[in-house]
Amino acid sequence: GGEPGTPGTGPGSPRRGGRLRAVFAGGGANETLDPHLANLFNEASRAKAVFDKLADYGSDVSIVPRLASTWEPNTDLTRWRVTLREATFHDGRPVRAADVLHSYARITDPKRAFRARASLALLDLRTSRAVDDRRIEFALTRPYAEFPNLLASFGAYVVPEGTDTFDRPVGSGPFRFESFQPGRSLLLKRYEDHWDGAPYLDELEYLIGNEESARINALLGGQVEYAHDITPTSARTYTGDDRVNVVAMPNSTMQGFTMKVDRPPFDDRDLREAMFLLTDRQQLVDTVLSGAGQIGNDLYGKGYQHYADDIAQRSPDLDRARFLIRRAGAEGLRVNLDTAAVASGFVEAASTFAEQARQVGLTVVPTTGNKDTYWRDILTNGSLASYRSGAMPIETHISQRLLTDSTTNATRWTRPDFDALYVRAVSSTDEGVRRQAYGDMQRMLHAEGGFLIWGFADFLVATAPRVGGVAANAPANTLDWARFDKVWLG
Amino acid sequence: MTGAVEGPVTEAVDGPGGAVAARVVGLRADVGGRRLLDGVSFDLPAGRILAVVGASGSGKTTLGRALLGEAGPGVRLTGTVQVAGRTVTTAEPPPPGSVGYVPQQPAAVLNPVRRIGPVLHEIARRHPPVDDDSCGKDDGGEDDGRGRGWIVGRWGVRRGPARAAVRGVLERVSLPADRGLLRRFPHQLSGGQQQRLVIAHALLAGARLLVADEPTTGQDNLTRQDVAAELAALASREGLAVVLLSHDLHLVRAVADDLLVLHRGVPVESGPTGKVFAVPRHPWTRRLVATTGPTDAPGHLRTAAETRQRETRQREERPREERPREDADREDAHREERAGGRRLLDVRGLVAGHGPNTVLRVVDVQVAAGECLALVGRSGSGKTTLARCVAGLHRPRAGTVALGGRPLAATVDDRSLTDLASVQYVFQDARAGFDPWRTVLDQVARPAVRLHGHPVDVARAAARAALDRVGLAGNLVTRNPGRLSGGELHRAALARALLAGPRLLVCDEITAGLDGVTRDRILDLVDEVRHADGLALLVISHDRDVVARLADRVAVLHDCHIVEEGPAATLLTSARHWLTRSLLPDDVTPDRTPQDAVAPGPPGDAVTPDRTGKPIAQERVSSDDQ
Amino acid sequence: MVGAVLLAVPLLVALVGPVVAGEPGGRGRPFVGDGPLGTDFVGRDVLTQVLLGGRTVVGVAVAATALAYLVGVPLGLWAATTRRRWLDELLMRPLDLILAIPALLLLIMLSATVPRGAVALVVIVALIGLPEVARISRAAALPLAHGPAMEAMRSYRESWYRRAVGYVGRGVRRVLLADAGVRFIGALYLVATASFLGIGVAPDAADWAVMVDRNRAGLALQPWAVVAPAALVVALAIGVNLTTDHLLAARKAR
Amino acid sequence: MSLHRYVGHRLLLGLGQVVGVATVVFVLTEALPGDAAVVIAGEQPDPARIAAVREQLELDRPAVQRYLDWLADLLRGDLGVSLVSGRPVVDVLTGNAAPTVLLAAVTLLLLVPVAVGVGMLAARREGGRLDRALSAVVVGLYAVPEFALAVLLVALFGVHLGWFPPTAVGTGGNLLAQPAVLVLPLVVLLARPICSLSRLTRAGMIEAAGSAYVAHARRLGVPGHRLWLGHALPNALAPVVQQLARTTDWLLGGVIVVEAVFVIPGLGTALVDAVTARDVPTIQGLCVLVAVVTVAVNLVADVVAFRLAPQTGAVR
Ligand SMILES: Nc1ncnc2c1ncn2[C@@H]1O[C@H](COP(=O)(O)OP(=O)(O)OP(=O)(O)O)[C@@H](O)[C@H]1O
Ligand SMILES: Nc1ncnc2c1ncn2[C@@H]1O[C@H](COP(=O)(O)OP(=O)(O)OP(=O)(O)O)[C@@H](O)[C@H]1O
Ligand SMILES: [Mg+2]
Ligand SMILES: [Mg+2]
Repeated sequence: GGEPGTPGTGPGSPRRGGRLRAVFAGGGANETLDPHLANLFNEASRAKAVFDKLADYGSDVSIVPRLASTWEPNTDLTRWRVTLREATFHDGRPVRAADVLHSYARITDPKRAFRARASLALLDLRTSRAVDDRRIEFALTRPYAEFPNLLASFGAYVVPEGTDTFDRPVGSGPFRFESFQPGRSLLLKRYEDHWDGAPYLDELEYLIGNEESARINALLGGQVEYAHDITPTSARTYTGDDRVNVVAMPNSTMQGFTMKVDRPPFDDRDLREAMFLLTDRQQLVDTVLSGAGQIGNDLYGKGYQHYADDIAQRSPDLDRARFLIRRAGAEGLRVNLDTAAVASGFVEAASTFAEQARQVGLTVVPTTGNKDTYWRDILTNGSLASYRSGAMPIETHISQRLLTDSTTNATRWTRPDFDALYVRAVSSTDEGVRRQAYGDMQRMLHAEGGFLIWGFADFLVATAPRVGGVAANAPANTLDWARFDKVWLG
Repeated sequence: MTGAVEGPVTEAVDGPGGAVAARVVGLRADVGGRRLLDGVSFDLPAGRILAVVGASGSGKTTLGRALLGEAGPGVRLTGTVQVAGRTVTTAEPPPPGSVGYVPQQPAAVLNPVRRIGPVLHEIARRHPPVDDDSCGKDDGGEDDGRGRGWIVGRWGVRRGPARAAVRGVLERVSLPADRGLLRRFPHQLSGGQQQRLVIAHALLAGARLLVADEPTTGQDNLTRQDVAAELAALASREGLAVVLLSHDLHLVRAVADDLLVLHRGVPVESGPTGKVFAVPRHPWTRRLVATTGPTDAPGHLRTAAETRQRETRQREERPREERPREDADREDAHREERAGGRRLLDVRGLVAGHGPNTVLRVVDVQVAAGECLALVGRSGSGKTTLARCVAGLHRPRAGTVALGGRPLAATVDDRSLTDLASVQYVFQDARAGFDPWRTVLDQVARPAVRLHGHPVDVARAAARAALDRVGLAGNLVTRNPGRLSGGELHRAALARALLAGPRLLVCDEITAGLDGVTRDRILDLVDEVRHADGLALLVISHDRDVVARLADRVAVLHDCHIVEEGPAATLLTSARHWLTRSLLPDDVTPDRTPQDAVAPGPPGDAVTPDRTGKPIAQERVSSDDQ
Repeated sequence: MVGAVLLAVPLLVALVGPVVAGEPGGRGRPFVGDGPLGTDFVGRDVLTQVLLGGRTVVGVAVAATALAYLVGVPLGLWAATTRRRWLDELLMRPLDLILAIPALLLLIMLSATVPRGAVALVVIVALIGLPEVARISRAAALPLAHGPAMEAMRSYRESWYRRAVGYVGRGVRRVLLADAGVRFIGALYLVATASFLGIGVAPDAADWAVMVDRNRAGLALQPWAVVAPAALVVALAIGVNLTTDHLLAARKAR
Repeated sequence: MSLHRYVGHRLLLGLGQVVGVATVVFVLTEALPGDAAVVIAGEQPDPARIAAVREQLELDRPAVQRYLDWLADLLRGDLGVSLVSGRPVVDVLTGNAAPTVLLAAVTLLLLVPVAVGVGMLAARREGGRLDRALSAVVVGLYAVPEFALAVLLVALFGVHLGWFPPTAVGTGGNLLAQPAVLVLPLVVLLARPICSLSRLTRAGMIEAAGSAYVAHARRLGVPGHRLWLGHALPNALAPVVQQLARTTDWLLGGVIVVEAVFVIPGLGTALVDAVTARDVPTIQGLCVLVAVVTVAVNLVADVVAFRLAPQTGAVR
């Protein structure tokens, strides 16, 4: 299609009105509208259409304020004062500090297991308090410079005080609820009084199409105007097709493999480096992503805030790889590569990588596991596994996956010195110190970490030509991704 | 040969019908080098009945099927066959509905999954009934039967005409037209009933030419008369041309205008029936004629109407005839003591039926070793059912079947090998009783293998011998059943049963479909076996001659009971029960029976023996050593 | 004889393909036109894959179908020929149980629980087909199984084999062959589904059915990756059925 | 045995079978790796969180106990609530059954005449061009993978020509609101079963047509169409009916591909989703539904089978 997301060509300049029908993959007959349960793409998108967070991720995954207009920490970074902007829920009630506290209390309720709970774990709600209707003072259990990350964390939406059922959800987001058929459709209407300005669209309808080809066909057949999450293959198929406008959102999905550093064979640093060196990243990007992505440098968060782009890009060096393998005494090593059809490209990546490994005499055997339990399985089992991750702040990535006490440490990376660096980073008010610490951590990971990150996939959506305002520089999970209040129908 | 052929032709010219319904010129049938028919020629004018007689395997059926433009597997037909002026070949058979056919084995042509009634109605709707008196509706109703009949019938609004026609036809073939029967499946009919049903089909179809292959096998005497009357009526009244393939010379004599005698597929003699019977020229014909009394008694095969009058008259007299019960009991006691305890088969208080309707109610039957009991009764009276109960193929509701004092299990599957071997049953429908995909020899040999554990080659040798004794020699038996004639299969079935070495042999119409000569040969064989190794026989037959030849005692089955039982001699000559007499009309008096024996029929009963069996006996002897 | 040709081509490819294919070459981009038949979903040469991919398909599908018939037909014939109603029920009702579980569910669940490997695959596919085979053969056999010929055989205790297989089986062979011809194709795609669920062959294996399934995404970009293997499968299917028809017709003519 | 007694007896057995299926399915589901908690955790498999969810969903109770409770509820006609959404399983069933049942019904209505017709036609021309052509087409159609057929049809008639809607997106499962969406799915659904049914019909018809009783009927002047429909067909139907029963099962629970490609929220999709989510109550509910249908369909098929073999004297 035309230049991704550039308004002017098809849609013309922004105008009000119309109903946009967007088709997403869905969770079947058992979907809910509870924003705190949001997990799938369509749930996330719906949540951000109906609700607001206090803050959200910008296009470089830095934090941009939303319902919160400002936040200041106290000196030791353990108490943060957040001021809410003037906003109202769809039923006209103002958004008050009480609503925020209720929402966070609900999320962190130990009896409920909401996804954002882990992210809000630092909050000490008992001692947090509403200063007044528009101001909240949050207490943390330890100094935490990245407090804003917490406000933006996935699923930390603000719901009206006392809400616990979401058959007819009421939020403060740009669209208000109209009707809902689980697993089929959700119809929303413009909310005129949205604090961020009313959306252009009169109506927004979420439709469900789990099969990617079905989403494309629906778009081609004029049954929808927006098809979320299409494969690189389809993107290739329809670039240059004037019926479809493909929007690519770079740096959206990290693609890689995890090597468990706490057990053979990858407890050997040389072998890990050999793996880094034998990987032909460009081939993987070309094959698995059909070119729709960038090569990775074994570091998470390319293009994100704090990303160490001063570290030289790795390129294949088979001779050194062979040498290292020999030094690790791993010639003719045979290792299983756990994979599953859980994310597009996994099987392809595994099979391509296996072939690359064969060139240096390693036998990598892709073994397809059960896709439903894949993430849990690879967290503890096996030694080499396919991996991917959506966008989140690098700090979150580290705290969730790379600290000794991280809950989802898939590489078993446990290094006291690394943990120390992290603590320094998040407890210092000095920007320079923090950048330094993040840089050091990433250098360690790049040298001998367990994440073999070969690329970053573009996130691809297809729209009808008359759809305007679909942001291109919005990695998955960031604010502008799957966001419709700035979208219009030309 | 030509002369032989001329006969009917000349007759045909001045015959009633005039128009030639069927013409056959130089018909040949070959299969694998063997010639089944050779130079058969005849003309059959409408309104006449041509009877084709001949030994079993002489080619009757082959000829009949040729008229339908059909041939058995591998059979090649040459020569010309014309039906209604139209040449008929296997490629182009006569137009549907133009030729009616009553095959030898009726079971095969009855659709197993279609109830009887609907099929009949369908045929009736397709051929609006022509003759009215029997289905009681006026000519006016006829063409609306024609016009609307099938549309109406289709939409099931008013099936009046068709219904009436069906009812009429069933009556004519003496089948009950009640709903119960119409809702049955073919397999729920007795052998004779099935045959009559097929005849009913043919009658309904209203063809111009009717090929009837052994239409009276397995019909009791009274029914036979009805069928005969029907055929006669069809020819005379409706100008139908009939080709009657039959071994039943009584029937032939009664109805056929012309006669064609086949011998090994060659027409050896032909001419007006009367003439041929009076002065049989060809020795083979003589032999054939000799086997049955060539009676010319008008009453031998009565027309249906007469028969019915007669029956009713007899029924009225029954009270007078029926003896008080205790006499019968004494009779029983008598018999028992004659059988002298050494009773082999002992059926006691047998109650059997099919579904809701009871067929046998408290029936007792005993047969001693070496003894032969003939079981007679009207078609559908339950003879086969009884036989099947004995054979363990039908589970009785009550009663016991004991062999040599030991009770037999109710079903074959529960019987011991010895029990299986000692009770053998010869099926009424021979063809249905064979696996079409194995050679006859193989199947005949099996009982010896399975029941007596003989090695295969030994069993086969025995089988060949047995088959030889029933007159099936050489490569005939290495064929599949489909390539054998009806009579041949009957004999094969008998051979199979004998090979099991039974102590009790149950023969259900074994001689049905056999010409006199072959029949006698079979009867001799059975007789021989019986006397040789004390084989007990339970013979079911409609054929008086068979009863006369074999039976020591006769039991008459009627209305679910044995209405009369006694020594064959007595029942054949001086039966008490009216039915017995009408089932075993004493036309031929076998040498065994006393000369003076005369049936004490009711007054006005026309039946009188007009001929002793002597000359026949001599004939038989003489013919046997030819 | 069209059928023979249609049958011969895929069989030939399946048998000699692996020999002529040689070593699988390197990888290019997926779904691009280089090479006679272009590349597949992981950038391999489709032609090579096609040449390599015949054996497993034919092998597994044939084995599974054969197994289903070896067990199912005797069961069906047994149920049909037995005089004991309870035995009939005893044989058939448990099979209904399998039928009552959606095939795909069965596949998913077994795939997650049974050990991997071709054997397991064959067994599972056969297991799914078994009840249907049994039911069909039973239904087809019932009429023959209760005729006079059968009674005659029972009255000299003919062996079960001769009664059920020799007589009844012979009588219903045409129906069974027709069914087998179709079921074989079904098995073929069941194999593909299974492999995607992780049973049996690898998800990127060179296997016609699997190829057809995996390359679907590129149907618009590089149709050959789907069309070539699919065409072979179709040819195989049509070939098998037309040939059986032909043979049966010939037998009947004799 | 009378028809009524047989049916009654089979229905009783059927109840047992349904419970049996439920049990087997439950066991298999339990045997599946992972449970709803793990699936909900998804890419954040934080053990603590999984444990919490498990507790919240009462998955920590022993399986036997959960099963017995479920069974008890079932007997009270209560299918329980979904683990994922907490909505009553019955709602899920009714919601997804509607489109499936509609599609299945229409498919069967079209399927039977077409398949039987094709089979009879082929049988009439056994060995001839038409026969070979028909056989080749139906077998070919069957051998073409469902999705390929679907994609082609959509590309041609849905997108290129625009005659029919390419998918059912937006109909919210109420297909009748826009009947045009039915066309393409129907074509794909028909393509498969036509093959097996028509091939079986053909085989049976060839046998029947060669039989003595059909020849007899022909001689009696029964015209062609009646001859084939009324006299030959009944004898060919027994296996066809069995296969038809299987087709019905498939239509009600196994048309995942079609449902996916055309975005029809049917039972097949619901089943796969439920398994993916390890939503045991929903799986159980769906399986009970399918099992009930299967048992009923099998019963009908068996009664027909007996009717088509009257000699068995079993049911009439
Ligand atoms: N399977 C069946 N179901 C229902 N009724 C049957 C069945 N078989 C026979 N009948 C009926 O039972 C009666 C006795 O049948 P059976 O075959 O014993 O007569 P039969 O004496 O042998 O007659 P035939 O001399 O014609 O063979 C007949 O009226 C017949 O209609
Ligand atoms: N298809 C065939 N192949 C080989 N031989 C056959 C075939 N059909 C009949 N025959 C033989 O031809 C001869 C005549 O058969 P046909 O049936 O015409 O005899 P038939 O006169 O009807 O005898 P029956 O009175 O016993 O019925 C028989 O010996 C039979 O074995
Ligand atoms: Mg004959
Ligand atoms: Mg009888």
